[in-house]
Amino acid sequence: MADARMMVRRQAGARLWLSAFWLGLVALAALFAPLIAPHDPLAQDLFLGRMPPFWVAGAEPGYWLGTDSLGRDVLSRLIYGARIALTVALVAGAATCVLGAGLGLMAGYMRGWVDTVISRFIDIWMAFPPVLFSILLIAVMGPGLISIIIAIVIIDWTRFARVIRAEAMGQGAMDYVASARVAGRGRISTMLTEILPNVLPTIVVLLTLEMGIAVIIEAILSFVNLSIPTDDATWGGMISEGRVSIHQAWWVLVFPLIALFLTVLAFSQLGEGLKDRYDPVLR
Amino acid sequence: MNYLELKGLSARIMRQNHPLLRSVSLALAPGEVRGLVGESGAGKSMIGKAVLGILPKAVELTGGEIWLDGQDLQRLSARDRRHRIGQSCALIPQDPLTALNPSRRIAPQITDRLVDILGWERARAVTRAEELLHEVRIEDPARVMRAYPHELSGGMRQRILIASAFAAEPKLIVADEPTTALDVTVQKQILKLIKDMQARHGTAILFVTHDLGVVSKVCNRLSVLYGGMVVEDNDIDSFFAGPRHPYSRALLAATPKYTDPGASLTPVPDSVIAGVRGEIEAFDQRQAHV
Amino acid sequence: MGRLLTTLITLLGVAVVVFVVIRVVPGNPIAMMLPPGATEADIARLNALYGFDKSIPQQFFIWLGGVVQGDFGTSITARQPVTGMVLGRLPATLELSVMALVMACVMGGAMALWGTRRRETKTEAAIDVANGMALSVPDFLWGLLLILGFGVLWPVFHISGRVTPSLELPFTTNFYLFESLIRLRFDLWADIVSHMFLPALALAIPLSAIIGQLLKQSLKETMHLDYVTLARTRGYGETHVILREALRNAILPTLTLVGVQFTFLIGGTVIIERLFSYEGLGNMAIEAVTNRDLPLIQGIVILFALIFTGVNLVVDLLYAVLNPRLRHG
Amino acid sequence: MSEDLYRAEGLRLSLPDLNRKPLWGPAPRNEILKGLDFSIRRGEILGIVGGSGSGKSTLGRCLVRLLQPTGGRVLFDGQDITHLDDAALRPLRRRFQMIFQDPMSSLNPRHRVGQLIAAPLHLHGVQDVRARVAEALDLVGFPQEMASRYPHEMSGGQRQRVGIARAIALRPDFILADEIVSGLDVSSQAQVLNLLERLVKDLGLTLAFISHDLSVIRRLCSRIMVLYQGEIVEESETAALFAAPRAAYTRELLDAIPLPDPQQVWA
Repeated sequence: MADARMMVRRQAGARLWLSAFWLGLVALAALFAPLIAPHDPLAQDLFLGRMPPFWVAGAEPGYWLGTDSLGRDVLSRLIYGARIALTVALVAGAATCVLGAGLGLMAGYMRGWVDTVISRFIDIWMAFPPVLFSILLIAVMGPGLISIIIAIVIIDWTRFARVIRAEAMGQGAMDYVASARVAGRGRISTMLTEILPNVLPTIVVLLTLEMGIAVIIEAILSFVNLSIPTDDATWGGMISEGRVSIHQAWWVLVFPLIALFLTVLAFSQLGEGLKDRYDPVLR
Repeated sequence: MNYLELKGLSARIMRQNHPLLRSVSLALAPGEVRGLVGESGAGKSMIGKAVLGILPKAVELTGGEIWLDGQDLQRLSARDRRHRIGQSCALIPQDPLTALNPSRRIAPQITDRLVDILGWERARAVTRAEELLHEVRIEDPARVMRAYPHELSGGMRQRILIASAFAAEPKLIVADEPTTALDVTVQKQILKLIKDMQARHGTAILFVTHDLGVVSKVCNRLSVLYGGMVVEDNDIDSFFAGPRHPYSRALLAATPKYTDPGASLTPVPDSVIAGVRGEIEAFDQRQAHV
Repeated sequence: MGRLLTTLITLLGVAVVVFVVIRVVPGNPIAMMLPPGATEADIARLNALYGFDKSIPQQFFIWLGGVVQGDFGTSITARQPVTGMVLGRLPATLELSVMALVMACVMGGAMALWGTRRRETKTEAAIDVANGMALSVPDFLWGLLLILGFGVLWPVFHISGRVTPSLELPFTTNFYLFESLIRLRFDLWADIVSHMFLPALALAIPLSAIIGQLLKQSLKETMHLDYVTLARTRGYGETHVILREALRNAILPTLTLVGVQFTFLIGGTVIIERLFSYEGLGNMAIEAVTNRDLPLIQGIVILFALIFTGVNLVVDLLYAVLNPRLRHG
Repeated sequence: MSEDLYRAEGLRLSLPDLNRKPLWGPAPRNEILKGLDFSIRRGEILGIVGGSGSGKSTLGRCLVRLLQPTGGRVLFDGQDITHLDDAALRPLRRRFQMIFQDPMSSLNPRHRVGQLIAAPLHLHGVQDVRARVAEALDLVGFPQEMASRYPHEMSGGQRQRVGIARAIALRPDFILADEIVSGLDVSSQAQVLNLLERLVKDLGLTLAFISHDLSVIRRLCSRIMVLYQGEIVEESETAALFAAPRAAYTRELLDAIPLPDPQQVWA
């Protein structure tokens, strides 16, 4: 049995490092985009439209991953796209987490009318199709980075609130909470010292998951042309364009798709990996 | 002629060198009730599970033989062994609340085996099940047969499990801490019921328990276990008159008795623990050299 | 009883939220409908026609009064009753969602049973890894990958539309998949399935992973319970024990979660329909948002909310039917 | 200063039974404690015994005010604590402590032993917490290294000793022990019981010991209260109760205990 656990542990280590490696790479690309990108991501050259990547015959030297229909460099756009993706992931992920986990913790531990009100809001929110809701919000607020972040927080806080509420409720029934009360600890203090550490691993997993989801939502909004004004480089915008010209220039779709896929996967694995490695109960 | 015989049975956690059973040998004559006693982790439950072929997946047998009614179970194919056990053995489990399938009615849970494994006709199996429910003093067997488990009390469910264990007239029953989850007053009724049924049907029982008090009420013989090793194999009267092994003696001394309040409780002394650990080490070294 | 009441409150809440959010839309939808050179009077006339000149609470109650009678107002762009438009598209989305649900249950169930049968082996570990991947990548990405794989690199399925446009359709309802079966038109049925397969699969993959993981976990927990052990000692083999003793009890905890997840899946159709140019509600919703067609947006959102709450009610009922503890008599 | 540390007068507790809740209106209430009158004297060890459903754990939780009684009064050292709120209870809390049945669930799995014992001390503004933690560890016979362990790294008996250390670290007047040995093997059971008995004597504590096991109770307690379905059916000095049980239920309970003795007549 301990042997099987060792196997899982090794796997956990591997996935932690692999996902951290990829996310580190994306972060570096985002930070140093102007230094790394071989071209201006917005520069068009209609004579260089739909050039294939370097290993395909007919490629244009210097455009490693080819160009799109307007002759913009795919690699450069990919690198600049990482900036928006990461900003959205970090800011929207963190904000959603604080709001959702906070409300969930309160509802689950305090119960009573606090729980009733928060749960009712969760119910209402759960009756909205999230993608449609986010599109609607962007249409209302107008495109832009801030709008995207706000929209993500508004639609996704329930993801945290639901799970954390259930967990906090379970932890609240444990005797160590009773024991803190016998010791004379107040309700808020008990919530922070006894409940929070025990739901923290779940929060971490949800947070990294949410970061991946935020990246996807941004991509979806770009895909339906609602995210960032016009032709700024975003992965979703590139995918949207690639979907149209999929039969003529597959590379316009494939590279941002791979980047998106790996990033989302890496975020979700990062959370699980962190939990396996740092949770004292599992260690 | 013994009905069940274990010869040098050893088991360990898979791919690990941590033994759970260390060359356990014991015998059970037809109609005999043997207690398996020890503290948690002593391996007493493992023995019962090994006999019934329900060891956890992570546990493997590393040596020894299990003879049931003159037949070495290890030599049978997995399927034949299963059927052999299904025909002649039964289990009374610990927790009556989880031992009945909550989504099935009582009747099929008793008659399944009679029909599927023993090949009875369903009507005969149902009649038999009702007889047995009557025998364990359940008032309205026909109604109980139609009920779902959650409609019945804990004591009632334990009676049903006992009836179900005796249904196929097994030669051997493994009772795995069957009263640990119950109140003392209910425990007394259930223990008496088991003893009663055992006497009437002449069944041999392996009675797994941590409670020496319970052993003294239902068993003819007992084996005391520590670290997966049998440290004492004795009959009941001479055991309670004076255990032979120091560990058994310490265990008996640590068991509270309301009849003599003056005697202070003595935890099992460290020297005794060191003693049995030494025996185990010596045993492991002998094994390593073989 | 209490359940129905909370459901009503939820629906009312949804209506209020949508109504408020939409009324804050900057830009006048009427202005877009009018030809250049229209006078202020024209705008005022249209505003009055659609009720935009009244206060927001007034507009809300007028609209709510219509909704109760099944009238969701008139679409601004299409100038048709919203109710008819929405109900016309609903079958396409329902067929897609149900198809995806069936696929997810089959795939997830198979994974769970196989993983339980081979538990604590390398097979189970492999299933876990596959499940983990399927779970962490959302339907949008799976859709794109499927388009790339089975639409472009190895084009075996259609990647756009609901049915080949040149085909003549003899249908009286919009439940094409269902009706083609009833009419025994297997040629049409095959064409429809070939269009539907990839979007349904994209929706099904994450859900199947959830079902697979949850059901396997609860099966494995059930396999440790005493009644399963008892069945083993009675001479039954592993497969029999899993199917007859464990499965039914293990399904219950999975069921409630699958209900919630199914509503997520239906929500996912919005973007998946867009991706596959599938003519369902979701596609219509995105167009409605781009066109600022307020009555249509409201109608679609309320319909989605109705479906979601309906699914949850059905799941609760199903739970009560499957769980003997909640059955009366 | 009166002789009684605790007094309960007409103590009642009922909980709503949600399983039988009608469509409209409040759920019917389950009476768990049906008007109990008793007192706990300073320095005594009171055994509270009963089967499952007798209400013995609920009673304990009312004494340390984890539950608020729905009727009657509870007086601690002359002060009515029946309906005090959290803030008013806080200064009193350091005087009555509790040890729980299941140490796995009563010790926060994500805190180390040192933190677990220190937390209530910090809370009550005790000076020199480190020394007090060290002393508490010492009193339950642990080496100081134990402070850095997590609960899941210990055995059941060890965890229960942490529970005891945490309770005595505040130097309370009263400790409630709720079925604290029922999950343990007999050898660690004896160890925990002996430890508790010694501490009560050395520190001059008052102890209420809840158990279903009369053998254990007799071993430890000076006076015994027998509960049956939310009512006190018998209350007497230990020796008297065992010599001549008055209530029929007590007799039944005594008769049902299987002694480790094959000669016992057990009919």
